Amino acid sequence: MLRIRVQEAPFDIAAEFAALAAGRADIGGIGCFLGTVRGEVGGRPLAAMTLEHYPAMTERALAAIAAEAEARWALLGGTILHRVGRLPPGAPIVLVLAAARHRQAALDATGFLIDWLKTRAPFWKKESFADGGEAWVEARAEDDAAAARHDTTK
Amino acid sequence: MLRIRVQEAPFDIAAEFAALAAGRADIGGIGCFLGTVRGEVGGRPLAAMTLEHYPAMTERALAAIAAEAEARWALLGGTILHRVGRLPPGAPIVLVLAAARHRQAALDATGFLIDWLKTRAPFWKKESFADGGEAWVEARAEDDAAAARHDTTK
Amino acid sequence: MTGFRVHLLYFAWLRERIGRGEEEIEVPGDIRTLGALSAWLAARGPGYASAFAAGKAVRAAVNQSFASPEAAIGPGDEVAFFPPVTGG
Amino acid sequence: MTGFRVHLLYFAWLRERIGRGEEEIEVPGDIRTLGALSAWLAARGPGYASAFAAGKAVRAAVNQSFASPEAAIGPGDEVAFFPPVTGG
Repeated sequence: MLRIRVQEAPFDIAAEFAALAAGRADIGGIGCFLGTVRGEVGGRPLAAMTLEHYPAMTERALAAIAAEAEARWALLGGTILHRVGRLPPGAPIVLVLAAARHRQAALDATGFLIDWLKTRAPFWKKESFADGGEAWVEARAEDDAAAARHDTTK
Repeated sequence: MLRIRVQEAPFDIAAEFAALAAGRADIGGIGCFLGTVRGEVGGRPLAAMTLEHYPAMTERALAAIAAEAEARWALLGGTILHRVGRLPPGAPIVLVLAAARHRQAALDATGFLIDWLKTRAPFWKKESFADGGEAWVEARAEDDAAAARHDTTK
Repeated sequence: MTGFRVHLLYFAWLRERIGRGEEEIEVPGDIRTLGALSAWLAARGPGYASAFAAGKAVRAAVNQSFASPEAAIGPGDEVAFFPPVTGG
Repeated sequence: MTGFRVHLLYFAWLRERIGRGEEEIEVPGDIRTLGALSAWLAARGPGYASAFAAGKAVRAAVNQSFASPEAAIGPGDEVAFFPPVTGG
């Protein structure tokens, strides 16, 4: 089972790695992706990024994404951790970990989890600029393409 | 410039992530791979894994691998950290980090760094089994195939 | 046909345009699909019209699962409208 | 032809079979390539023979760069022999 959490608080990366590996020695590799708030968008300085989500659906969506990853790869554990609320530039937003016996499964599952999370979990980002302006982030066609890639491989 | 280190001591994953992100807010994502010592090989319990290397060449080889990754992707930083010496089951062996504006570059560079490191850096692993036996790990054809993949793409 | 009640949720800029995040609403009995519900909601006022004018850029979920305009809706359903997701 | 000196390094099971990790050695002047050096070393004794018997499974570096059997070697070179690498 993958560990899934949505929270406002920052997370402790080392603790998440340790929790995954605790009490077991069958893991050969852990793939990881950490997403952070960039400080500017097209050269326009950002004051904060606000993450909104649909709690009842998020839980189901993340569980489904995790189950799909476990069906595709022989994972020995994994973690999906997503923050919500108002986050300053540089702040971590999302952490994905995937542990497996061999590195290829760990890395492939990591890429899959973040791609699907970007396109299939009900989170929305709003940019608050330093100049006072605000804008909802628009979905990127590249994200859909990245997620769709996993439909054809395997 | 990627940070490169070879050491006997354990490493602090959170500190490595923090060092990469320190004082900058242009990073959108950090890809990561952590390799660890498995506790058994084909069901035979392992007492330890001993890592040997060729110091003068390791430095050059890792620098060349890092330079190649920087030539291929617009990295905003990265880390290659490899341990040597005698390591117990569960111990971290290698940590690779790659930071970029967008996740795909971060994840692709992470995969590239670990694939090339496995096949082009002068490290050798020896398994010490719980039953007293010892064996040098043999190179895996899959590792060569994984590394060669990067020759054809891009 | 008798109407029925649904629980509606709005997120991101749909929430801002409509001016609320959720509501319990009675819809006419001839509303059978998500598409029909969207069209009916769009006619409820300027905020709704502005939110649903975007057309294809609006996504929806019925009972916490992504759903297409042809999806059936019925009494007691939880229906959410939102822009394409941008998490991660 | 006069001989010349090279610095040799052995790693992993080559080191164990040869019984040492490095040595400074004088090689005959007609040894011009890595392949010729391997063949000459293999004839130096049972440890060397056992190490180099593996043939293709032995890899090498000249002056800290991977090199093929055709690679030229000369005075003062640092030449290392080892099995295929298994780090990471």
